[in-house]
Amino acid sequence: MVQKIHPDAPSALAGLLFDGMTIAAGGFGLCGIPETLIQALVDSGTTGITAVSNNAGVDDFGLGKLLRTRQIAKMVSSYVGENKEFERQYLTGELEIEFCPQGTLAERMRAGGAGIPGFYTRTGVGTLIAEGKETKVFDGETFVLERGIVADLAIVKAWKGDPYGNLVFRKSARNFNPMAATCGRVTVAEVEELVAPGELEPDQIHTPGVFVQRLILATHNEKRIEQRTIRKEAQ
Amino acid sequence: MVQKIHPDAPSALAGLLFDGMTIAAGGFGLCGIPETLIQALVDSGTTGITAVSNNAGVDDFGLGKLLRTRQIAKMVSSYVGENKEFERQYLTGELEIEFCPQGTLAERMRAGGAGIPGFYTRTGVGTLIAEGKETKVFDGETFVLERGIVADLAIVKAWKGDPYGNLVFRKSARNFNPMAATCGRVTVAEVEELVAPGELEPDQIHTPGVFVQRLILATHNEKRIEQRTIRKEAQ
Amino acid sequence: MPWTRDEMAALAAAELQDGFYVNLGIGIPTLVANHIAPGIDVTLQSENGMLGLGPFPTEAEVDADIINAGKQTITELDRTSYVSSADSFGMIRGGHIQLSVLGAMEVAENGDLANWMVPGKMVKGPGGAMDLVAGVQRIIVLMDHVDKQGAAKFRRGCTLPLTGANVVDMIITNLAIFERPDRQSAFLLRRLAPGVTAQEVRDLTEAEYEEAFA
Amino acid sequence: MPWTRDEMAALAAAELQDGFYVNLGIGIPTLVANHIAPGIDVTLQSENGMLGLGPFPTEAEVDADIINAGKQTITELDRTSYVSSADSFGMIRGGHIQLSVLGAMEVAENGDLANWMVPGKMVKGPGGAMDLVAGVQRIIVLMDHVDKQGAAKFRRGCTLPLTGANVVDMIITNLAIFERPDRQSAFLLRRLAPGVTAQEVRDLTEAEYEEAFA
Repeated sequence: MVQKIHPDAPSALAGLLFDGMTIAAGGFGLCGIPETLIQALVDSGTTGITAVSNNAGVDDFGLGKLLRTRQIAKMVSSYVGENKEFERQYLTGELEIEFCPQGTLAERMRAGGAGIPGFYTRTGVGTLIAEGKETKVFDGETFVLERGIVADLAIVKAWKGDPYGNLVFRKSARNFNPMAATCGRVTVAEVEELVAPGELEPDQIHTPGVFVQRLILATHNEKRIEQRTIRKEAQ
Repeated sequence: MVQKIHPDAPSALAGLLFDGMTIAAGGFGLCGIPETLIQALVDSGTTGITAVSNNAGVDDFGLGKLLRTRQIAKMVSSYVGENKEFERQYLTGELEIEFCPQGTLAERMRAGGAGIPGFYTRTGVGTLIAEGKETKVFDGETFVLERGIVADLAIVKAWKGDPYGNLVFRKSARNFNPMAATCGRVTVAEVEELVAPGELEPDQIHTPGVFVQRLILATHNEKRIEQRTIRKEAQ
Repeated sequence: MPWTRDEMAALAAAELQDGFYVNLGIGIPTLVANHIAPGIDVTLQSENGMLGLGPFPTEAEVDADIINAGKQTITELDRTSYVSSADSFGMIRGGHIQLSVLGAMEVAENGDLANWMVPGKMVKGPGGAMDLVAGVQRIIVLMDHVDKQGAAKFRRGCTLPLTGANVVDMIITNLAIFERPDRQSAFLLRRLAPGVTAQEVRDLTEAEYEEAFA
Repeated sequence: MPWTRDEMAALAAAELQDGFYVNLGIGIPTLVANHIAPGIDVTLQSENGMLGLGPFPTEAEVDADIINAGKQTITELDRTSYVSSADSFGMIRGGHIQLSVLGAMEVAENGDLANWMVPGKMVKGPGGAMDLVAGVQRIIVLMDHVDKQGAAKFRRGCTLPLTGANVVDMIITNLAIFERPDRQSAFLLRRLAPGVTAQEVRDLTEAEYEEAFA
């Protein structure tokens, strides 16, 4: 059997990285991001990355780490609000950004992974997002053509994974991870817990192993919280 | 709270049926088909139905029951091989059929449910299936435009369901049921087991309750097997 | 006397019907959840992939893996389910969510909405707002009647880049409520805040509308 | 002496590599699973939504909810996962399955495949075959060299309606193996069944091909 489990992140990324590559990453905000693999990308020094990720992290966490080291040349994202270094690089023209509505981005990643090169959506019709894109009328209503995304590499974070690469995500940390896993020519997963074959219930596997070529036990699980909102105990 | 659980299939279908309507049904072959709701459709006498279903059942089971009573005017299916009454009606022109490759059918139902009126696929390019359909070249390769499907009613079979309409499917009985559930303007589910609120693990719900307007406890669970293939105990 | 933010949220909450699936935007719209009437059972959706949002957690309940689209920590209910973001926007784009309440910089009399960018300022991106206005069945905007400079926010046409074209069904400001029966119709002024006159609203509004008090 | 069905299946099985995800069509292709070499770990996919197919069940193990795309009862393995049919065809259409072995009525020298309908006869539908040939990375056809009337099945062009255009990479018949390095190239005759001559194959084949024995 092909050994999918690697001893660490550098080994799992070995041979996959090159300057100018496209990398899709799971996560929403700082939730469900592949912290261990992002750090390994920082350490790799790979530059000119096009990062397909809903958000850009914060200054010192998430993809923000790769922005600080200027390893990212372009972001394909829906929202990048929480990052000062991002703002600086964007305003000076060092960084290119392709804004994509969140649902369209999720669907573009799913489509790329499912062999669908383009699909039509109502989202963004009549706005800047649709400028320069083809439109088409279905049943009297106008839709815009959006393209599937295939990445050279996808990095995802899961809760549990088995040696076959089967993955289970936890709660809202699932977010973009399943689509990212499908849209990578190669997909590397980091998991909080490695489990034995057969431990994952076949009906409850979110990402089947066919989509995951390599996996590691995550060593960075800080799971930083962006908006710690609390209610009073008494309420 | 809106009561989604109905006492029986006729009550769950009350007010939803009309002649000439489009009904999407889950199931693959005879596996995971909504047996109870199909019987209720037979009893309702609704005619001129366009049935969107991967298969057409067999003569006396599954959608075959609705063919026998000539309630179905048109099938949108990928494979209809196991049904003599189907063949007779088709050859005499009583029944219209729109063949759709299986993966394209699954995706058309998903697309309809997800607000995507059309998508491009490589499947069927250069074949009869693509005739009369628009094509488009992406990156030098030709793809055919396929349309999303929205049905007036979707009927699905699940393993477990809770009062919120959250559904869990069992093994390969999942098949077309999740997509059918999303593509109905109204979706009625029958479940083998009704469970209490909170019994379904939030990470393991296959179809969230937002897609299910009504549900019943299934009373027909024959689960007929089409190809009973057995290996010798000793093997 | 203009309505307070909480009163505006309560007015939006009055639009919720039993059994609705609802997506509440960031900011004032989140307050709507505090004003849902007894007997009205509503399921809140968050576009990152959570259906059935509970209240904020206690200190002990905080879980970094349970957040809403505003990246706030949140809790589960006995109805909660999680889906991928693709499936979550399938709910939204597919028209399965009955109502969304959003903030706005500008709304035009034809229902255009602008709430995502100001040219010349740093653009943070549309997030999920464009998908919500394009897919959710009914869109209610909660906003101040005028901006900080006193300029009308309900206008003939939006001056800012659009989030969606012809997508707004109801506008609740601190001064008035506008509504239209469908997206082919003009907005009607339906209600005034206590002590606010129709003439005052007319003076602070650029959009054309008709008066048809409820 | 022509190869038997089992020998043909074994020849196809020799094309499997360790770690491959494979979809086997109905009929002779299912026999391929019986000939996988020790040390070669292959995961079988069934397009109805099952990844990781086990053997047929014993009488006691039969479960109506566990079937393959041929509607046969089947069993699970410790790697098995179930997905919806949409997600299953996402694997297929997205190119995540390395190899599919299918039967055929006709194959053309340009790689066209016909295996789903005969005009004038009752048409059962394409099922998942069109998706498989359009999406899977490599397509191997297992078929008799000639049809029941003795007519060549490997032809200049298909006479029957196509399942896919330019999709076949390898043809294993009871007489010979044809292969091509890529989909821009012509087929090469790579191997003959024991006792079968190159001339016999030439006589029973309509397609143009080159001889390049392995």
